[in-house]
Amino acid sequence: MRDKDVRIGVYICHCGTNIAGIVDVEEVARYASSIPGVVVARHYTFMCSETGQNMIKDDIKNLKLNGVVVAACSPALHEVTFKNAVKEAGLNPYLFEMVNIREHCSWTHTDRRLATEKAKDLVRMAIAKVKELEPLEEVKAEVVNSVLVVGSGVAGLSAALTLARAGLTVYIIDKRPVLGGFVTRLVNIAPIGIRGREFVKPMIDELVEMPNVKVLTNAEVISVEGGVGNFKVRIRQRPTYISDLCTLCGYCEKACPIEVPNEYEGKLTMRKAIYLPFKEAYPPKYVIDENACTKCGKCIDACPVKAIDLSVKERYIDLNVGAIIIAVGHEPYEPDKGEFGYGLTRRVITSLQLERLLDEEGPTGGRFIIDGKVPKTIVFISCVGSLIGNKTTNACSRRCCSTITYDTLKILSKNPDSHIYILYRDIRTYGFEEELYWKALENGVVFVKFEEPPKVEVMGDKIMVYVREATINKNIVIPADLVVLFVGMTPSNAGEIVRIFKLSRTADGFIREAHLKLRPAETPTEGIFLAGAAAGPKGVMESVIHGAAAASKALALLLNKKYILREPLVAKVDEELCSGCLICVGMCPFNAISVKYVGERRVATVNPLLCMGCGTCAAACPSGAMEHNGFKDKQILAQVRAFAGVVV
Amino acid sequence: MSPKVRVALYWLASCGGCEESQVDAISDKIDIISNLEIVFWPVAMDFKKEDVEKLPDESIDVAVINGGVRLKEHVEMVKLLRRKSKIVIAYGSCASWGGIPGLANLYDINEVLSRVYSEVPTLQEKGVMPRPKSVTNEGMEIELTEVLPMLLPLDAVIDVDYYIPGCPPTPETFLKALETLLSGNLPPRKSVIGASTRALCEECPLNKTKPDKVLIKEIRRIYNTKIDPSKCLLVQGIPCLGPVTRGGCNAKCPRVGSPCIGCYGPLDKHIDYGAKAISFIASILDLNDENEIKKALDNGIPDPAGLVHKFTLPASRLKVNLKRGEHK
Amino acid sequence: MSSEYEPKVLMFTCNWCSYAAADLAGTSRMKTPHNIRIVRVMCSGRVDPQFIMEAFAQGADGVIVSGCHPGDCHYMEGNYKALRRMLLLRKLLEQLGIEPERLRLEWISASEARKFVEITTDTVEKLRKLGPLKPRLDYVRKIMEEVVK
Amino acid sequence: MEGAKLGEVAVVGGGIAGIQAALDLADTEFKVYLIERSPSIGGRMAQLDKTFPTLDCASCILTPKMAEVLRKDNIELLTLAEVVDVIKNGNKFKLTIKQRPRYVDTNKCTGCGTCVEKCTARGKLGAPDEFNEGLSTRTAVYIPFPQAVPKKAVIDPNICLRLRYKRGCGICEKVCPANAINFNDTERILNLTVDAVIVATGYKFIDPRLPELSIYGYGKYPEVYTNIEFERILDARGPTGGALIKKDGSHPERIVFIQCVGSRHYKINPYCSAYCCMASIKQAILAKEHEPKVDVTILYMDIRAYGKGFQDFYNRAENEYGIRFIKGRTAGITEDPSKKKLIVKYEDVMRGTIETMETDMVVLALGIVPNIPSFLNRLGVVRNGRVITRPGDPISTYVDGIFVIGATLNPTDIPDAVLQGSAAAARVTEHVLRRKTPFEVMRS
Repeated sequence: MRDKDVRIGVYICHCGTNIAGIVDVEEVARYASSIPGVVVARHYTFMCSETGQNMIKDDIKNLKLNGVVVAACSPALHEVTFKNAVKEAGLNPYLFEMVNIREHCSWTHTDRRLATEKAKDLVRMAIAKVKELEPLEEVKAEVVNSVLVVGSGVAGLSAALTLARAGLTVYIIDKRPVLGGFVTRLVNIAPIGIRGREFVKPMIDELVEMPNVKVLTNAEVISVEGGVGNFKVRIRQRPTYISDLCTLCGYCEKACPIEVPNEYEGKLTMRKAIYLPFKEAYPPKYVIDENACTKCGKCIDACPVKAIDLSVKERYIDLNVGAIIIAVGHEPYEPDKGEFGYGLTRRVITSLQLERLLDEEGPTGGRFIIDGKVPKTIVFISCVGSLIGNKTTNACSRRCCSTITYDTLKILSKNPDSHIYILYRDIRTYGFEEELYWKALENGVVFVKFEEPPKVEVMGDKIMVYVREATINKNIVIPADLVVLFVGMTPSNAGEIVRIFKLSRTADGFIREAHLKLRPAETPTEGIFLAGAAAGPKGVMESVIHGAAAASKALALLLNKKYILREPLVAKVDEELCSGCLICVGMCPFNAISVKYVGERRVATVNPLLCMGCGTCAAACPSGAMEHNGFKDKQILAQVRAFAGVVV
Repeated sequence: MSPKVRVALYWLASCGGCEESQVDAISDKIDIISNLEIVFWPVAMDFKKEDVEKLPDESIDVAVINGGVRLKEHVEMVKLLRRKSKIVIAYGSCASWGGIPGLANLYDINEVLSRVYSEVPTLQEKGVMPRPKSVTNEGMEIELTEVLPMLLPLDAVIDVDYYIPGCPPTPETFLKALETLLSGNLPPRKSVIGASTRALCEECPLNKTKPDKVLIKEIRRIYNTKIDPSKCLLVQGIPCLGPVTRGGCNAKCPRVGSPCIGCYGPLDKHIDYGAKAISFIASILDLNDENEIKKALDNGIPDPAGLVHKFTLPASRLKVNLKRGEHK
Repeated sequence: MSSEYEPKVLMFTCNWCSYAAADLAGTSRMKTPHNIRIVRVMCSGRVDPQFIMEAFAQGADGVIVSGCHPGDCHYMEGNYKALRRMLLLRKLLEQLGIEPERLRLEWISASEARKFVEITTDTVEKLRKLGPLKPRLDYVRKIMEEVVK
Repeated sequence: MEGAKLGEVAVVGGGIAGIQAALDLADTEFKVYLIERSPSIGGRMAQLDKTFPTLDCASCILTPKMAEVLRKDNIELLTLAEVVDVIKNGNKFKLTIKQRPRYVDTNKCTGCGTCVEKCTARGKLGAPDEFNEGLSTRTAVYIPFPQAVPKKAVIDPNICLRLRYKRGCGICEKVCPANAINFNDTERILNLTVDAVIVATGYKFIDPRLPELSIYGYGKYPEVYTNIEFERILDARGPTGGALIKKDGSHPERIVFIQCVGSRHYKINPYCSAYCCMASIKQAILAKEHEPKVDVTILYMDIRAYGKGFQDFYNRAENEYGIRFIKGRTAGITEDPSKKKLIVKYEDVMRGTIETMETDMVVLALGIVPNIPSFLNRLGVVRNGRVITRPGDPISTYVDGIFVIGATLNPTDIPDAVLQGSAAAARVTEHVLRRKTPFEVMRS
C-alpha cells in the first residue's frame, strides 16, 4: 500500500564491538541501502546513545523518512527508546521496526560471514515489514471516575473505603439486606480476637457517612457492558419494603406470625419473617425475608411510623463506572444431613455455629453451653467440605487451622476443664500463627492426625467419634459431648458472577485472577479487579489487604485521570469483508469481540479497550476480515517472503 | 441496436456440469441469448479448432472456459482462445483452481493412470494403458494427446481476466456475472465475478442459529451423524466450510442440512484457502490436551486435503504432493 | 545429502516466552545454529497456517512455531490454539509431501535458553537428514514452465 | 512535572513487594524513590527458577515488572543504597541514604558486558557470585544477572585489583567502548524528604551453620544444600546451566528434602516460614522434570499447602511425579565416604520407627526471619524482633505514613507480597490525599 513513496531509513548499531565484532556492519548497511525503498542506511557505535538517536531524528526530518528500521539489540531493551525517538522526530512510532542482531546474531554466532548473512536477512525482512506498516494512533478512551464494588464483606469494604477516602465515587452493593458479609458471623477474628461485627462497624460507619459513597443492599448486578474506564452496569435491587422511617421499635417483629431458623445465629435460634439481622446491622432497619413472608400485613398494622410498604416492586439501576471490584466472598460449606452426624443431633455443629455459641451476644449470651449443658469432651473435625466430606473443593481453606486453635483456646478460657481433641490432616498454621498451635498444645489440646476421614455415630447422650490415629496407627474412639465440624470455604455464586462479568474460574471453583502470582488483584479483563475470598480462601486480614490492593489498581487507573491510552496493536475488523461467521468471538479470551449490525448485516466488532492484542482471532478469521494491527497478514507475509530472499 | 457479444465456450478436464449450469441459466433468458453470438461451443455445436484459428486475433469478446488443464491439447486450445479473445473467463472451480480433478495432484501421474486403467474394477481388459499413438482396425494411425504430469488451473497457463466460481456456478451466479460483463462497467481484472465478496455464512439462514461462541468438542462426519438441518452445522461439529468459502450460491447445501464443501473457493484475501480452512476449523476445536486433539482430528478429519482442498489443491501454495518428484 | 546443504528455518516466536528465550540464549552467549530466522509475533496463537504454507512455498526447509508452555500463555490460551492448528496442518502437510518433522511446535519459556538452543540445533540436524525442499519445488516449477512454454 | 505529583514516597527494598508498590504508586502519579541495597532490583524472586504452584518461570514474569520500573518516569531508582535513618518531621519524613559507589557511570554503560569478559579478577581472584549463592564465582566488574535492572556493570571494590591497590590493571576502563568506568567514584550521602515510606526489605535465611542445626551437616558435606542453592542448580542461568548434577559432575540418584530447618524450632524460630513446603514440592517436581529417574523424598512435619492451587500441586507431586512424602523429623545426617553417599537418619512418624536412607543430595528448607532495617527500631514500631502493625490493618504501623509489607512483616509468599505492595500503595494514596482537600486533588 505504501509501496510507491516509501522512504525508509536503516540504522545498524555496532554496540561497541558486541555486534561489529562479529557482524560486518558496513556490509549490512551497504546491503540495506541497495534495497528499493531504502533512502539511507547508516551504522554507528551506539545507536541507543544520544548521538545515535539524533542521527535517526535528523534523517526523519531532513530526508522525510516514513519508515525506520533499527538493527541493534533485543526490542525488550530498546524498542521503547527508539519508538520515542521516532515519535519525537514527528514520525508515527508504529512505522518503526527493530531487528535484533545482537542477542539473536552476533552473540550466538562465531562465523563472521554467516553472521553477516543472517544480519542481512533479518534486516531485509524488517524492511519488507516496514514497507507494509501503517501509522497507528493510541486508543484514547475517556474514563468515568467511579468504581463499583460488588460485595460488602471485609474485602469489599476495605476496597470501597480506600477508594472513597482518595476521592473517587464509589458504589458498593450487596445481595444481602445488610452490609458486612461473612465476617459478621464470626466472634473471633484470629489472631487479633476482635468480634466480626465490631471489626466492620467502624468501616461501615465511615463509609456510609461519605458523600461520594452510594450503598445499595438487596442488590445484584445483572448485566455488564462496555469496557475499562467506562462500564455500563445494570443492577437489580429487590424490594426491602421498609423505609428509612423505621425506628427499630420492634413492634412489627412481635406481630409477625411467621418463624424461621435464624441464619445470623447459625440457625441455632428462630427469627420472624420481619426481623433485624443483628444489633449493629446497616442499614439500621428491619428487613423482610421475602421467601418466608406471606404478606399477611400484620406488621403494617403494628408499625407506629408507617415504615412498611409491601407493594414495593424491585427496581433496576443503571450505573456508569470506570472500574469494578468483585468482592463477592465465599459461602461456608453446609454439611449434608448425616454427614459426620450433622443434623442428627444438636450436638454436632459447624464451626459457624460454634462462633455463635462463643459470642457474648449469641443465643447463649456467650456461655458455652449446648442443650443447657456444658460440653466436656469436644471433638473438632477439620477440613469438612474442603478436603474431606461428601462434596469437597479439594483445596485447603487456609484459615481453619488457625481459627480452630484459636477457638480451642477461647473454649478453654471459658471452661478450663474441657477435653478438646482436634482431628486433622495437616496442621496448617502458617507463619506466625504457628504460635497459636503451640499454645493449644501447651494447654492440653489433643491433636489427632487422620488419613482416613473420621466417622461419627450418635448414641443417645454421647457422640462416638471413630478415627484411626495415623501417627500411632491405632483406631481410637472418642465419646464426645460436642462435635464441631470445621467447614471449608466454597465459592459464593461464582458461576453466576463469572457469567455476568465474563470471567473464568480456577479448578477449585473460585474466580480466576489475571495471574496467580503477579496479578492476584486483577482479572484478565482490564478494569475488573478481584478482592477477598471470591478469589479463593482468605482470612480477614488477608481480605483487607486484597481489598486495598484491588483499590490500588482502580486508583492507578482512575484517580485524577480523564483518559486512558492503550497501545493500538489490537485487532480490527474490516467490516466490508466480515461475513458475521462469529468464529473470532469464540477465540477471544478477553471477550473483546462482539457482534454489531451494519444495516442488515451482522459483523464482528472489536472493543479496542478490551483487546489485549494477541492476534489469535486474526489467525482464525476465515475471511481475512480480522486484522491484527502491527502484525497484519500482509506485514507478516512480507517478512516470510523476504526471508526466502525475495525483495518485495 | 448494439452489435452482439461474440462468445466462445470451451471445456477442458471437466464433468459437464458447468455447461448444464450455463444452459440452465440462459435457456429462458431470451433477452440475453439474443444479445450473444456464439462463435465456438464444441460441446453443443459442431465447431472445430480450425474455426477458431480462422478468426482474427481478439475478435472474440469473451471466452468462457471451464475445466482444468490436464492435457497437452488443453494447453494448445486455451492459448489459441487467449489469442483470439478480448476477455477470458475461468468458469467454475476446475478452471479457477483445479477443482476435484485437481486432487489427482496428490499422486504421480503414473499412479493415477495405473489406478484408472489397472486397479479399478472394469468390464474391459485391465491394464491397457492409453498409448500416445495407435493404429485402428482400419489401419489408420491416430495420435492421442499427451496427459500432463499435473493438473493446472487455467491461469497457470494463460492470463485469465475474470473468474466465476462454483462446482458448478449456480445459474444465478452465471447470470450475475453476465450482467456485470454486459453492464460495461468492468471490475478490475483478475476479479471474481457473479459471486459475493464475503464468506458464505453471510447468506446462510443457519448462521442466525449460532451461539455467541462457536466452539466444538468433537469433529463429526456426515455419514454417521444425525444432522439437525435447522441448526448451524459447524455448531453440530460438522466441518462446514461456509465461513471460509466465497458466498454467492445462496448457501444451497447448508440450507438442506449438508455442509458447505467449498466449491465457491477462496476469498480475495486468502493466500492458501486450505490452510485458512485448517486454521478456523482447528481453532474452534475446544480441546487443550494434545492427545485428545489428535484423536478428535483423526476421527473427524481423516483426509484433510480432501476436506480443505477439495476444489483448490492445484491453486494452493504447494500445488501438488511435493514428494511426487521423487517417484521418478 | 550434500554437505553444502544448509537448511533454511523460519521460526515464529511469541513475544513473551520464546523470543525472550532466544534473547537469553544470546545474553548467555550460547551458540545457536545460524540457520534460524525469527519472526516475532505477540502470541503463538497469531500464527496463521497460511504463513507456514507461504514459508514452505518460498523455500523454507523447516518452520518452528514456539510459544509459552501450556498454562503460561500471556493471553490465557493462545498457545492451545496454535497447538490445535499445527496438529491439523501437519496432517495436511504430510499429504502434500512435506514431512511432519519440518513443522515443529515447541513450548519454550523465557528462561529456557538452553531449550531454545537444543531445539534449533536439533531442527537443523533433522532437516539436514531430510534434505532440502527446494528440488521438489523446482520440479513443480519446471513442469509448469514446460507446460506454459 | 513535579507539581503534578500527588506526593513523594520512598519505597525501601526492590524485591517483588517493593517493585509492586513502586509501580502502583507511579501509576497513581506519585513520585517514587525505589531504594535498593544491591546493584539490581528483583530481590529473592529474581533468584528463583520457577514459582509454585504454576511452575511459571520467575524471570519471565518478573523481568517485565522490573523493566517497567525503569521505564516509569515517576520512579527514581537508587541502587547500592541503604536507608540509614528516617526522621518524622510533621507530615513528612526525612531520609538519610548511604549510596555505595558503583564505579560505573550508569548513564554511559550499555550493559554490553565487554568489561566483564576482560576483567582479570576472576576464578580464584574473583568473588562468590551472590546471584548463584556462591556456587560459582564472578568477576570484580560484573552484571549481577542476565535480567538485572538496571542492566549496568558494577565493580566490587573488595576484589578489584585497581581499586584495592590504587594502580595497575584497569583493563575494564580500557576496553569499555562507552567510557563508563569511573574508578574515582565515591560513596554518597543522599537526603530525601517524602510524604510516606514503604518498607519492603524482605527476609533473611536462618544460618544453616548454627550449632543447633549442625545435625544437618551443612558446610561439612558438600552435597548438603540450602533450598536457595538448590534453586540455583535447577535454574538454566545457574552454576550448572540448569543441569541437575552433584559437585563432582555426576547425576544424583536420590534427593532428600528436609523441611522446617530452623523454623517451627523451639530454640531458633518458633513460627512456620510459610513458603518452604511448597518451595520444596516445587523443587522436587523440577528435579523430577530434569531427571525423571531421580528418587525424591520430602521429610516433613505438616504439609502446609494452604494457598490457591497448593493442594492440587501437592497431590500432583505425590501422585503424578511419585515424590515420596514422609512425616517425620530428621535426627541427623552422616556420610558413608566409601559409597560417597549421605545417610539421613529420621523418624518415620506414621510407622513409629527410626529409619535411615542413603541419598546423594540433601536439600534443607531453611526458615526465614524478617529483615528489619534499624530505622524501624528507632521509629519504635518493632517489638521482640517483629514489626507491630495496627490490628485492623496488617501493613500500617502506628507511625502514620510508615507502611511495612512483605516478608519484613511476616513470612509471605509471592502473591501475598504483591498484594501487600499494591495495598501499601493504596494506603499511601489515602494517607496523602486525606491531608488534602478534595478540591486540590481534583485540580491536579
